[in-house]
Formats: sequence, structure tokens, C-alpha cells
Amino acid sequence: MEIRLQQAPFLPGALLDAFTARLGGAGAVVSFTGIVRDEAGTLGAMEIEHYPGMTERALEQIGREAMARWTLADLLIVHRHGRLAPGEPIMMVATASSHRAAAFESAEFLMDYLKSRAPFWKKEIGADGAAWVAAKDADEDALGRWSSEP
Amino acid sequence: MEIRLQQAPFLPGALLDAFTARLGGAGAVVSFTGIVRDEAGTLGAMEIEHYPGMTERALEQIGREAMARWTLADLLIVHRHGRLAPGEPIMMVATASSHRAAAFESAEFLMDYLKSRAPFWKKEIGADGAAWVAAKDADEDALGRWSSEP
Amino acid sequence: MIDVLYFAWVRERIGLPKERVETDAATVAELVEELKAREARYAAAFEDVSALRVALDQDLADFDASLRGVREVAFFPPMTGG
Amino acid sequence: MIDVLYFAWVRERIGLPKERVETDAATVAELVEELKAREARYAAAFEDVSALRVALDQDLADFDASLRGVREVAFFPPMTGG
Repeated sequence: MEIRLQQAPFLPGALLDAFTARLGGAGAVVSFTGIVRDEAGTLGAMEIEHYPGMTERALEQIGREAMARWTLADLLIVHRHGRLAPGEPIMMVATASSHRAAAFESAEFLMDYLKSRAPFWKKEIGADGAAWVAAKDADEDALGRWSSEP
Repeated sequence: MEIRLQQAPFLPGALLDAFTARLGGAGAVVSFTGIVRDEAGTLGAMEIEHYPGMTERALEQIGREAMARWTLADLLIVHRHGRLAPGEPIMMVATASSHRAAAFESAEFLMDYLKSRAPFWKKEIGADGAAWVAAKDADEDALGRWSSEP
Repeated sequence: MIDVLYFAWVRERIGLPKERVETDAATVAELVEELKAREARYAAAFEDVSALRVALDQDLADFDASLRGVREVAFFPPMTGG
Repeated sequence: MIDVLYFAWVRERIGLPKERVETDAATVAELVEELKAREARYAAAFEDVSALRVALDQDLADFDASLRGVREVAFFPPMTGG
């Protein structure tokens, strides 16, 4: 299990190849990458605030919970903070298992928990000012599906 | 939509970075990579036979079906044939969407259809001889969840 | 005349990947009966058609499908891609 | 004495990221009432606690949780990671 909290940009594919190269016999690798969107073309930057100390604890807890729920060969969580430009990767997760269902489910689990339980807050900085991104009810609701054992 | 059928090895992460770089505003990218397993340490090689002509048609159909069912910015399917060594990637899919649920679901859909509807047959070549990999009922069953509209 | 293709263990059991077949079979099932009557290796390959899949002109089909207008029939085990 | 941390728009509304607070509050809710009574900017930040989350010593907690033994309280809006 590898967890990275960083300001620096990263290349998801380069991390995916490194993650895959060190796996033993796992046959299924799933990755998710979140990218700073700018559909309207008006976003100047995204600023990601976090809670130093609690963030690392939360990422570790979420990772350990996924390792406990599914039979995984390995998992990776990378999350940035600070100022990001449109089109840059914000975060990624990767999971590896012998079974594709376990790899997919655990990656979705990591994403649902990162969205609503890891102490990050996004602020969009545009030409007309800045605004905090509101949490979505759908993201909170998504956690419900993990309340029973898989 | 990009579809590749090839004998040559490939690096999933390199393809993922190229796929991500050419996306416009999509915020969510999911990838799945299938790797030649060798849990027992006895596998010499995996030989993948396919049905030239039908394979390309099937991959195109499966890709177009995913693009029709979900709002995707792009998708990628890569599948190898011929002789593969343990640890080598067999295939990958990548999907990109504004919404992570669409990216995850469409990647799972592509995998379920590739497993049971694309004309590939795997043969494991070991020290003691060769054996065709049997299709799993679970893979056939997995298709059932896509029988209604998402 | 119809092209008949075999893949994976069906190809190995019959001993060839492809052949041209002169047939008046109206359906896949009738073609299978004709092939089984030929030689033991065909009878062995088609012994349990529930373990086989068939494609007509490169689209998956059923064993009771009509062969009218079909140019290429392929027999193979369930696919194991991905 | 307890460390109180604010994040995102809670930090902006109150105007500081962290402060040490002398309090006898037994619960988070009592601490919130004390803070609201201080100044308008606190009253504004804590106007609707249903829009806020609280962590005690870096673990998520409820507003009726006890502050006994707690050294660090953090208030923030719902998280938007990932």
C-alpha cells in the first residue's frame, strides 16, 4: 500500500506502470484519475486546501479499510493539494487483485471515501472571483452502498 | 474511440497518459489492465488465438455500445493476440467522462463484454503441456447486469 | 459452398483451421449433423454442442439459425478474452 | 485550553486558521454556542451547523460529542476531495 500526499504534479500513467511493474501475480489492475475540469473554459486555477495531519490519517484509514474488505495485491492513493491548473490530474487511485470485480469495487470504494471523508476542500478560481466547490448529496449517498460487507 | 488489436507488447501507463492528454474537459478517467497471471510459477507462456475479421468487428461493436449507453468523452480498447509471457499486459480499456460513475460503469461493461463476447481464446503453456482456459460461468453471468438500460 | 472455420480446441480436434464445404444444410444444426457423419474427429468435436458457439458471417448466432445466404460459419468454444 | 482549527469558507468567514480557546464547554455544541456569542463573524460562520462538519483530534465526530480529553477541534464544510 502506497499513499502520497503532494503538491507536485504527477503523471498517472507513469505511476500506473510503476505500480504494475512491482506486482507479483495479480491479473487485474484498475486505476481512476481525477482531472481539473474546465468545461466552461473560464477556470483559472483550482486551489485544494487540506487538513495536515488528519489528511494523512484519513488516507491511511481508507486504504487499510479497502485492503481489509477485498483481497488485493496492492493499492495506491495519490492526492494533490495547493494550486492546480485546468487539465492537471488532481488525484489517482490504483488497485490490483486476482479478480477484476475486487479491483473495480475497491477502486470505487476508495473514490467514494476520498470524495466525502478525506479532509480536502476545492476552490475554483476564475476571472470573476473564487468559489468553494459545494459537496454533492450524490457523493454522500454513494457511501451508503459500502455500509454492509461486500 | 480508439481500438487496437496487436501482437506487440504495450505499456498501459504510457497509453493512459496519451489517452488522458488528448481529453478535453473530462474529469474522470478509469483504466483496467489485464495481466498474464502466473500464481503457481509454472506458466511458460500464454497463447491467445483470435478470429481475424470478427475480432475487429466485435471490439468496434462493444466500444460503440459503451459510447451509446454512457456520456463518454472517449474510450480506448487494446487487446493483444499471439504469445505472451507471464507478467505481460494482455489488454486494457480506458474510459473518460465528466462523471466518475459513468467512467467506472462503462469500463466494467467493456470488460464484461470483452471476456465473453470478443472472439479470443487463451491457452496456457506450461512445463507439463498446454491447456485451453475454460470460460467461467461468472463471466457469462456478469453480462446479465447490462441487459437493461443503465 | 460455404467456408467453415474452427478455433481453439475445435480446430485442434478437427485438425484444420478452415475448409470449404459443399452442403445443402438449411440450418447450423443440419450442417453439424453432416459434419459429424463424416469422420470420428468431427463427431468428437461436435459431441456436445452446448459447449460450442457458432458465428455466421462473423456474428454470433444460434444452432437453429438458417444458413440461407451465409458465406462463413465458424465453430469455437466459449470465448475467453479480456 | 483547546486548539480550534477552521478550514475552507469557515476559515475565511472567521478570518483565521487556528486559535487557542479557553473553554469549559463539555460538548462540541456548547463550544459552538460560546464561539457564536463572541462576535458576528463567529455567529455567521456557525449560523447553520448542519452545513458544517467537526473533527476531534483529527477524527470526524458529531456536534453532541464530548470534549473531555480533546486537544484539537476542527470545523469545516463537507469535504470535496477526490
